[in-house]
Order: sequence, then C-alpha cells, then structure tokens
Amino acid sequence: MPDSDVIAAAKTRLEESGLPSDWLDIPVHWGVKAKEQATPESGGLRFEYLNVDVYGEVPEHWDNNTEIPRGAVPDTRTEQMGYSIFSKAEVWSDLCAGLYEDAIADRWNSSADIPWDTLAPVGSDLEHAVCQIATLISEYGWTKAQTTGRWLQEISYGYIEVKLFLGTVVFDSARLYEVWRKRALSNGGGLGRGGRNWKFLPLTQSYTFSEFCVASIMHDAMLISLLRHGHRLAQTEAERRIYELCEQDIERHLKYFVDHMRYLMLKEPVRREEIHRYMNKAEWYLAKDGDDTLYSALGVILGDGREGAEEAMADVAQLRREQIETYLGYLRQCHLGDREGRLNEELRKWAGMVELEEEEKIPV
Amino acid sequence: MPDSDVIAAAKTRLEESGLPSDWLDIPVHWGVKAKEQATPESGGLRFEYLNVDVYGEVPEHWDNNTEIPRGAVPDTRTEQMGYSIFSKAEVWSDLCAGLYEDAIADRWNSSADIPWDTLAPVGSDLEHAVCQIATLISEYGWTKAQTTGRWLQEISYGYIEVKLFLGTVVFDSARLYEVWRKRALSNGGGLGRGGRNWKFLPLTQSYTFSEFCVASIMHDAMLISLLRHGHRLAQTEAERRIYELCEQDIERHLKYFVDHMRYLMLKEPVRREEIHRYMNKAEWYLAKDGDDTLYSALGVILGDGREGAEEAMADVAQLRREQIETYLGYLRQCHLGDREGRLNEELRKWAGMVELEEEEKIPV
Amino acid sequence: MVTVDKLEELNLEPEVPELDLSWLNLDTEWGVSAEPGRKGLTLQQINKSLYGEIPATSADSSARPRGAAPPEGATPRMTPWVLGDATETFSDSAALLYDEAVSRQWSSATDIPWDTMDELPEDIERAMVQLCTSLTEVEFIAGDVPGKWLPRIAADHYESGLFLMSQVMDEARHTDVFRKRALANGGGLLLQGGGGGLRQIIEAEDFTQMSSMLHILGEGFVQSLFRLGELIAHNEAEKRIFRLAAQDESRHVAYGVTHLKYTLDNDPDKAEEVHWTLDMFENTLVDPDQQNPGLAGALVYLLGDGDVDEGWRLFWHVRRKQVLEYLHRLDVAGLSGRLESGRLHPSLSGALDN
Amino acid sequence: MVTVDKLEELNLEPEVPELDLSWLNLDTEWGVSAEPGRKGLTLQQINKSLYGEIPATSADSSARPRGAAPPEGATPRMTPWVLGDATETFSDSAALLYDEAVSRQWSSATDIPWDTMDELPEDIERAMVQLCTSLTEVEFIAGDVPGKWLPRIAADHYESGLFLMSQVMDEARHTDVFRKRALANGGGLLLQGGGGGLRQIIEAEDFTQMSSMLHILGEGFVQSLFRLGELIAHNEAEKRIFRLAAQDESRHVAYGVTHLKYTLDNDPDKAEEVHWTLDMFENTLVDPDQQNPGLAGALVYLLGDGDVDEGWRLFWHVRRKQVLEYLHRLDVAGLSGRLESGRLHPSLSGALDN
Repeated sequence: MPDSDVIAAAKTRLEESGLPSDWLDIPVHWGVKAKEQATPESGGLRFEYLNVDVYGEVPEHWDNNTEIPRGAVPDTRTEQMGYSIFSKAEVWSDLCAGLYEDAIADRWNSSADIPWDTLAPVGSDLEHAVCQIATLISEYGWTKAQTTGRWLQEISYGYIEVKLFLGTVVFDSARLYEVWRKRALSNGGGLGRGGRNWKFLPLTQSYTFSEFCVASIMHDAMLISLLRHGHRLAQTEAERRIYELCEQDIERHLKYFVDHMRYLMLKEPVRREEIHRYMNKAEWYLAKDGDDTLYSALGVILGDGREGAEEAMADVAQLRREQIETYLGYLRQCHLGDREGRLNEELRKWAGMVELEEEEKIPV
Repeated sequence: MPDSDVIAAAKTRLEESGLPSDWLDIPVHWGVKAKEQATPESGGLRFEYLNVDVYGEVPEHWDNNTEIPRGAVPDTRTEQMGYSIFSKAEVWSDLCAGLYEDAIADRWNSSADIPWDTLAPVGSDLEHAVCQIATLISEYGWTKAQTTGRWLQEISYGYIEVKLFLGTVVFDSARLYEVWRKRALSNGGGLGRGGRNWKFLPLTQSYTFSEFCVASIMHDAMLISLLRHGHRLAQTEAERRIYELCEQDIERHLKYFVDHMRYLMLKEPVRREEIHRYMNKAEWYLAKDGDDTLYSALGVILGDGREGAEEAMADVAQLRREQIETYLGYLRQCHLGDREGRLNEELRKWAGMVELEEEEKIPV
Repeated sequence: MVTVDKLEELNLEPEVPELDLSWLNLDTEWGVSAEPGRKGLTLQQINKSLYGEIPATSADSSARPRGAAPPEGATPRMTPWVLGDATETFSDSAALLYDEAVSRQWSSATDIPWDTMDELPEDIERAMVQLCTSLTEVEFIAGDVPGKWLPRIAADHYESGLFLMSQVMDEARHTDVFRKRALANGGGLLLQGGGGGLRQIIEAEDFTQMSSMLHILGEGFVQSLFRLGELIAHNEAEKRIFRLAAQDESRHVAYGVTHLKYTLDNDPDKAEEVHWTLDMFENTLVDPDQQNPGLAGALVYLLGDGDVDEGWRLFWHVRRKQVLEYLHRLDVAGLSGRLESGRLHPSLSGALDN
Repeated sequence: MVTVDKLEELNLEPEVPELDLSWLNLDTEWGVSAEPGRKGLTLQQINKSLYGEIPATSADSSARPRGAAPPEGATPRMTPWVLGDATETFSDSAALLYDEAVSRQWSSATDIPWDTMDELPEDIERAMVQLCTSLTEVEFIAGDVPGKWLPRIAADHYESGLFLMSQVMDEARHTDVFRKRALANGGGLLLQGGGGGLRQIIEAEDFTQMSSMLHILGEGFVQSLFRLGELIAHNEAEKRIFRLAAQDESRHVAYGVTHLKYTLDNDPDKAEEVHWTLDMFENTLVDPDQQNPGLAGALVYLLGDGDVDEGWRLFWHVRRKQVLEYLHRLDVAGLSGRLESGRLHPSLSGALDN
C-alpha cells in the first residue's frame, strides 16, 4: 500500500472511533533523520544535529507565548504561559547546544568521584580556613542555581538550546553547593561564617537576562580565578579534584555567558551604555560588600596557619588582582574591552590600576 | 534677539558653567499648545487634548523598556525597567484618556459625601445581612485594587493613558473597600464572614492583561447587577447613596474593560479561542466557589428577616440570573456573543438556560 | 449600560440558591457604632474595638477584611505571599494619610489655571518643558512601585494598602500634570533622564528599603524642591502645580517617615540595612554616570531665570534645604547619625557647607 | 581559557586585603567528620549533628548554608520572599532523591541506542512523532516550574532545593530526548497539544498545590504510561527512552508524595486545599475543551499498533493503571478517600470500571 493510502486508512479508522486525526494531515519533512549523524565518533546523537531544515531556524523574534516546540504546528486555544523573552539577541549563543551536551558528557558525582579517603587531618587553623572558603563557595553555588533557574520561566521555546544549557548550569551549581558542603563536614571541621550577600543582589535583581549574564561573568570570573589556584590551595588529592572539577564547570558556564554577550554586543551595539550601567552596579556591590573573610582565609592557607597569614596577604593581594584581571579579560572577549577604563574605583585598587581622573560631578 | 540666538546664548552660558546643554538641541514641535483647548466648557485641560502631533501617536508596538515618556528623546544609558507589555492590542481602548478624566471629575469621598446620619437601627437579622454583604463587597474591592495595581509595572509608557486610567480603578477600588467597611462598622453591627476567595484566582493568576480584563468583566458584572438593586436593598439614604456611587465607578471600569476587549477581538481575532479558555477558568472557579452566603444574606434583606428569607429566595434567584445575563450582555458588546453557547454548566443553571449537549469526551 | 435582554434560549426557571443562615451566628465583634465627626466618617473613626487592633503578624494572604470571620472550607493562597509582619509595611499614620488623600484629590484638568500661562521666552519654555519631561518620568515610576507592592500587603494591615492605593492615584495625576505642562504651551517633551535611581527603587525587594528610597529620599528631595516652586514657576498655573503636587508628596514622605519609625521602633536591627540602602541610593543620585543631563541644566537655568551663575547659587540653596530636610526626616524616623558618622555621601554633606 | 594578561595601565601594587581572623572563633558546630560509605559521601551522610537538623521554620532569605554562622552587619533581602515553613516545601526523601538523581544521570546522546531505530511504517512513525511532540511540550513546562520555585526555597531547607535543581536537569534531558526522537527518524514535530493543564501547573502560587499537580498527578500519569512503554515502543531505542525517563519520573513522583505526606503530617488542614486543587486539575485533564487532539489519537493508535479498537482497549488498561497508581500515591501521602467520597472526577473513576 503506498504511504498516502496508509495515512488515509489510518485517518478513517481514527475517525470511526471518534478520535481526532488532524495530526495526520500535517505536512511532514520526511527527510529529517538526525539519527544518521549519531555515530560514536560524533558523540552520539548530539542536540546540534537536530538543527536541520525548519527545526534549525532560530528566529530573531519568536512570537508564541506557549510551550509550543520550535517547528510544531500551533494550537490557538492554548493559554499564554508567561514567557517574556522573545528576542534572539537577548539570549543566544551558537555554542549552547554543544555546551549542553558537553556538560552532560562531563558530568561527575560528588559522592563517588572525589577521593574522599585522601582527606587527612590538618591543623585547626587550616581546617577552619578551608571550611570558611567552602562555606562561601557553597553560598555562591546556591545563589547561582536559584538565580539561573528563575530565567527558565522567562525564555520562550524559540531558544530551547539556551534553556537546556541553563538546566545544566542549575545542576552544576547544585553540585558546587554540595561538594563544598561535603568538604566542610567531612574532615573534622564544620561550616564557617556566611557572607553578607549584598554582592549577589545584581544577580537576584536582574530585570534583563543579559544583565544577569554580565553579573554572572563577574562572579564566575572571581570564582574561577580562585579555583585555578587549587593546586596551591588544596591539601589533599580530594580537594585538588574538587577544585579541578568545579573549574571545568565554571569554565563551561563562562564560555556561554561570554559568547552570548559577544553576540549581543554585535547585534545590538546600542545597548553598550546600558550594559555598562549594569556592570557599574555589579562592581559597586562587589566592592562595597567586600568583607575580608574570604581573603583572610586564603591568607591562613597560604601562610600555613594564622602566624604566617600576615605575610601571605601579599600573595593574596596578587590573587585578588588576578580576579579583576580575569574579569576584564573575559569582558574583552565580549567586545567590552572599554570596561577597563571605567572599572569601579575600589576594584581598580584591588587590581593596582591607576585611579581614574575625577569626573565633573553634577549633583542632580 | 531672534530665538535661535537666544538658544545659542543659553547654550554658551550653560557650557561655561560645566552644565550639559544638549537638551537645548532637540527639535521642538513648537506648535503644540494643548492649553488652547482648555476651556471651562471643554472640561479644562483634559488628557485627550494632549494627543496631538507625535505625542498622540500610540504605536502598535512600543519597543522601549524604560520610563521614557512617549514623544521624548531616548537616553540609551537607561536601565531597562522590567515592563512586559509592548503591544497596543493587549491594553488599548480609545476611551482611556476620557475615562481617566471622568473618574477624577466624578470623585467622591466616603467620609463626607455619604449622609451617614441617615443610618438608623434596623432589626438584628437585617443588620447582619447588610454587614455580611458589606464584608464580601469590601473583600472584592481589596482584591480589585491589588490585582489591578500589579499591572502597572507591566505596561510600558507607550500606553500611558491606560495606566492613568488603571490608577483611578485602583483608587476607586480602595473606596469600594472602605465605604462598605464603614457601613458595616457604623450602625451597631460588625463584619460578617469572609469569602473563600477561590473565585478570585483568575484575577490574581492572570498571565496576560486581557485575561485579567475578561475575568474583571465577569466579576464587575456580578457586582454591578447587585448594585443596580440598591434602591430595593438599601434601608436608608446613606446606603442608597453608597450603592449609586459604587455603581457609577464600576460602570466606568466596565466601559474600559469592554471596549478594550472589543478592540482586541477586532485586532487579533485569532485569540478568540484562547480568550474562551480564560473565561472557562473564571466561570469554573466562580461556580465551584459558589458559597451561598451572599445570596442568603440577600434573601434575608428581601425577606425582611430570616422568617421571610426562604420565600425571598425566588427573588434572589432572579437577581442571580440577572448577574449572568448582565455578564453575557457585556461580552456581546466585545464581540464575544458566542460565549452564550459555551457558558459553564453551573452558571447555565443559575441563569435558567438549557443545558449544553454533552460533548464527546476524549479522556487523554 | 447594558440592558438586561432576555436570552433567547432561556427557557427554564433559574436555580434557587440554597438558604444558609450560618453567618447569622458568627463570633465576630458586634455592636460597633462609629459616629461621623467633623470631617465625616473617617477611617480613624471606624478603627475602634477589635477592628482597630493591628495584628503584629498576619499569616492571611486572602482578601478577608480585618475582623471578619474566616470562611468555612479551604482558601487558596491568593497572592504568592504577603508581608505578614507589621514591621514590614505598617505606619501609624497610614489611615490618617489615606483620609487626607481622599479629601485632597485635585484635578489637573480643572484645578490648574491653565489660562494664566502666557507665552514664555523660548529658552525658558524649553527649560521648563525639559524639567517637566524629567518629572513626568519620575512620577511614572512612583506609581508603578506602589502598584507592584499592593499584592504583598496583608489585608490585616489594610491601612497601608489603602495609603498605597491613594499614592497610585496621586502619581497618576503627577505623571499627567507634568506631561500636560510640557505639551500645554508650545514646548513639547525633550530629553529622557537616563535612570538616576529609578530602577533602584522599583527593583528593591524589601518594602522598607524601597520606602526609604522612594518616600524619604526620592520624594523628599522632590518635595523640598516643589516647596520652593516659586523660584521656578513663571505663572500662576505653574505655581499651583508645584503647590498641589508638594501637598501630595508631603503625604508620601510622611508615610515613609512614619513607616520607618514604626519599623525601627519594633525592629531596631533593620537600621543597618536601611543605612546600606541609603549608601547605595545616595551614591546613585550623585553618580556622574547616572547624571540626568536634562534635569541638571534645566533646573539651574530656571532657577536663575537664564542667569546660570545665579542659578547655581540658588541650586545650592535648594540642595542644602533638601539635605537638611532629608536628615531631619531620618532623625524623626529614628535613623540618626548619617551626617555625624560621615556616612552621608560627601556630595550631599558638601552641600551643607555652601 | 582567558590568559591573565598584564594590564597595560597596571602600574601600582595591588591593595592588600585586611587580615581579619574573627572567623577563626565562631560558634558553629565543629568537629564533624562524615565518612564515605558504599556509595561514596552522600548528602545523607553529611546530614549529621546540628547540620542535619531541619528547622521547622526559617526566616532567612539569604544564601547562608544551614549551620553556618551569620555574617556581621546587615544582609539584604536576597529574594522577594522564601517559603519559611518546612511544611511548605520539605520532604524527608529529598536528600536521598537528589543523591539518586546525581548517580543516575544519563545522556540522550550516548545512552540511547539510536542505531536500533529502523525505518517505521509512515503511520506508525507519524503517531510516534506526534506523541513525542506532546511529550516534549510537557517536559518543557516541567523544567520551568521548578526553576520558578528555586528562588523561593529557604537555604535552611536545602535538600528540597537540590532536589528541584536536579529536576530541572532531568526535565531538560526529557525535553531534549523526545525532541531528538521526533527528529531522528524522518517524522518531525507535529501538532501542539493546546494546553491540557500545563498552565495550571505553572500559574499555581502555592508550592504544595503545584507539587500535587505536577509531581503526583501529572508526572504520576506520565510515569505510569512510561512504565508501559513496551506497549508503545517499536525498537530498543524507544524502549530505552521510556525506561530511563520513567526512572527519572519515579524520583519526581516520590518527591511529590513524600512532600505531601510531610505537609499533611504537620499541617492536616492543608488537605482540603489540596483536594480543591486536584478537583480543578482532574477536571482540566479530562475537559473536552482542553483535549489534546494529537496526543489522544496518537497514543491510541500506537497502543493498537494501528488497530484502533485494540488501541482503545489498551488505552483503558493504561488509564486504569494510571488512576489506581494515582489513588495509591495519594493514600501513601495521607490524602485518602477521593474515590470513596465521590470526589474523584467521574471520567477518572469511570476508568476503574473498564
């Protein structure tokens, strides 16, 4: 029986049974066979391979406020679902689908993939310092998951790749939270002191997604600069592994945030000044919140106890400088190299940069 | 000195003083003089008269997410402000500006404009019944203000007339709340029992403004049908006045909601089925919530006490029928006359309408 | 008005609601007889007996009026959440301020003597419409913000709710009247203000922080300016606008001050949080990156009536008054010491030396 | 990776942070040594001493990990509000379910034997891709919803937070795998589902109501169906998809059931509210106006492998199992009696007679 007869017969049977059959009338792109690319060498059936024919057309503007999959036929009865982001420029990066699959391929398990049995007692000061750092990184993991997660309900299906990738960011952030909590509670220590959290307000208060992205670049850059010193900071193989695995995750997040901001700056250059405004805010809160707990704990570790901490603070200052340099480095990659000349005054001191000339203030 | 010289001189003085002067460079529509229409006969300088030249062009799509006034020159540094409604079809009615001014012209004061001294003791059953009704109307006033108010932060400046009018709805609703609270507490009674509030969920849970509008039409129609019986329900001049003044306010709100929905149905007829979905929901909650407190209290008033209440319930049933008829009547005015054939089963019983034929249910 | 047509297909008797008289025997406070006074029957007069008692905390997210009996059966969560602690939103003056708001409503259409506006010199007209452009923006946000907070106010603290509802109305009128002035006399709207702290007010997720920015600092500065409106106005219409708007702002400022006082009296730990917020907001207001190019120039220009030096002198006079009144309001609210501790932003404390 | 370039204009020594050792003497629980077990170091193993005690209520909206000392100075309100009562969000199984989620992650790219998919008859392929179109929609919302709730979970109840974070990941993978199946074998995406209760889940503003719709009824029905995936699948790839997805759904359903049980154990009054929600949601699911034309037809067609009568017979078999398992889950959670009291929607109780 030719295919058209098969379908006609199917329709008849459905209709006789009182079932709708209009789904059989939809013209099918019969050539779409993503499975053909799914070889072991190509990483299996990765999401990138789905982007063929109409299904791969990511629209500049998506105008459907329902859960309709990109490429499906709309049902106009559907209630609107409250999405608010319908612009490709606001969320897109071509890397999303690939980073999503990478995140899954790179997945790890804090219970089993960390050699916890390598932990060994260290001096009380050191254990306190490690636990203090663990507490603050946990806190950031929690914040990152919460604040990333809330964007899911805002982004429409047109940009499904972005949403899938953000799902992995949420999950990675959960792990960031718990692996450090585990470290704090597994070696005779406990949790330290929580941070004041003001610096996180630019994440929680974002009104646009790209604003959230630049604030994330700042915070992720601060963290990754620290994680990259894992080889110096870790006392054991377990810790070294934690630093490495977390670094790998954060690096992946930054790839997206940076590539998205680059895309936005190219597509909507008129938003440059607005984006600087958001960086002003993020930096102001970071500088103002700056309590010295984190850096003091680093000093205790690098100084091998409280006695050596004072001397080690010069090293810590170099590390803090690297944080700012790293942040500015990522911004250069997004075509936001002009940030260097506008960096917050306090952060300039952290980085040892010359002061900005005082601008004329018009006090209105 | 010619005007151009005056401006040039002003710029020079400003610049010498370190003040920005670019605001003087903006081309001015020098002919716009709304004051010329502001005569006593024309109601003073009403907002409608501002809609001249570029200032009166209400765009189909507004693409600025800041507080910029319609017609001003953008400053691209400005942070986005979180508005979500940028479509004229979603909010517009040509009546807005006029209704805004009408609301202000019709303003009243529940402290001074109600002849409270005409209140006189009535029997205990009657006082209880009046107070019970007052409690429930107060509750709706509170809900109306809260749920209308939250839309202000969603609607962009492009549709400023709508926002101004909604401001009056919020204020009127505050008065709806407090004038009935005052009635309950001023004549030897007190408050009765609160409602279960499920029926208000379609107002609080709206994701689109037009969905909020149809739910408001339903609730306002229910209330106004009741208020229109004020002459029968009021025991005193004070109450009669309350009924009248509240009716006048709700009538004004309905004018907007109805005219907006009419506009939407004309501009975006494809949304008809979606809008029916919202009405399904609003009606379902109304029917399911239907506790009989309100109607029983009406029965006690119309029956002049609990003894006559049973007999008066037939009258109350007529009043409830009118509520449904009134609701359907307003919907007809918005080109939603087809609602009659799709009204919720329970509400059909309230209205004495024949039952709908049972549709084939496909239980998936 | 919709006439009640008989529906064609209506051919049955309507269902009769069930008579349920259980509400005749409730356990609510009964026998309350508020008496109208000199100003009629105000909220303060009905706030008697149990109905006048403000619960320190409320877990009720429904619309049930304070003092009413709870319904039988389940109620849904009406709003995502309410601010249940009175310290979050309450003010002892809210009822009074609402009463005042109702009795002092005015109409921008009919209460402003628009016919007193003669043609102005072009530079002055431009400066005035630039000022009005900025003001209509500010007032626009000032209405959105209470709108945002309304669903979060507990019905048990209805006084604050009503006050905010009246503020929504007031700000609609201000948005309106400054737009009217901009378009009334030939000028039109000019340059957008570019932010200047408006976003900070609407993004705040703590009511007291929001109120300290909006009501105390933001509207406080505006009110101090409007009360000097004579220095800016060029005719009776403009004077009346500033005078009436200042009257409205006074209520909003009073609400902010009395709310903060209520909060600090009951929760002194909140002080540091408010200080932090003011640190941030003061910094935003004077930040060169946030400067409003139109407002600054136009205001100085108008104050000097075209003489920029004189305008600057008067500007500092205004600014000094703004700062002094701001500090005074904080004192009244119980948040003192910003000047003495050096916490007040230098650009503001500097104004006191002028 | 960004290389750390020396900034050209960098010509000063970086400022040295102040050394503050006050955190060396905190009043937190100290001396905790969790030991890894058979599955490594799980959450359950670190939930010891004070760190394992779940506070019944939490007023902390900050990100401070449970058991950490509060910071010096003021903290802001981090999120608009948190659900402070444990009864709102907690589940005794959340930690375990998170641990399971982490250890049972799978990859739709590499763990599905896509090469087992041969060409299918066109009617069957169409029915399968129609089913997958509907499923990818459902899973899309199922990820948005926990995302919405994350900012509302108190850090003191972190177990529920972590569980929801894992659900976001699971649902991303489900959205993904059904889209992959739709596009893998020649069919493509067909007809949108038209609602069918998805909006009801995302609009709910009470966590327990949301969870009873999403986790217990919605995902419960889906899980019952997936466990009968053999009836629908035509090759090993499809079987594996349903099996792995069912395993994930089991965790979500378990969370919903144990959360509801926790809530009802501690707040029995909540039962009526949940019943109300289920009344509404059951009605939505079977409402002819909400019907999903694609899903209904495709599912029956697939179940009968083209024989529609047989498909109906098996459909009722599936539905009966869905309803029985749903009622069983409610029983376990302590919300019994929907069938007996006649409250279960007739279209669902009717399925039990088939």
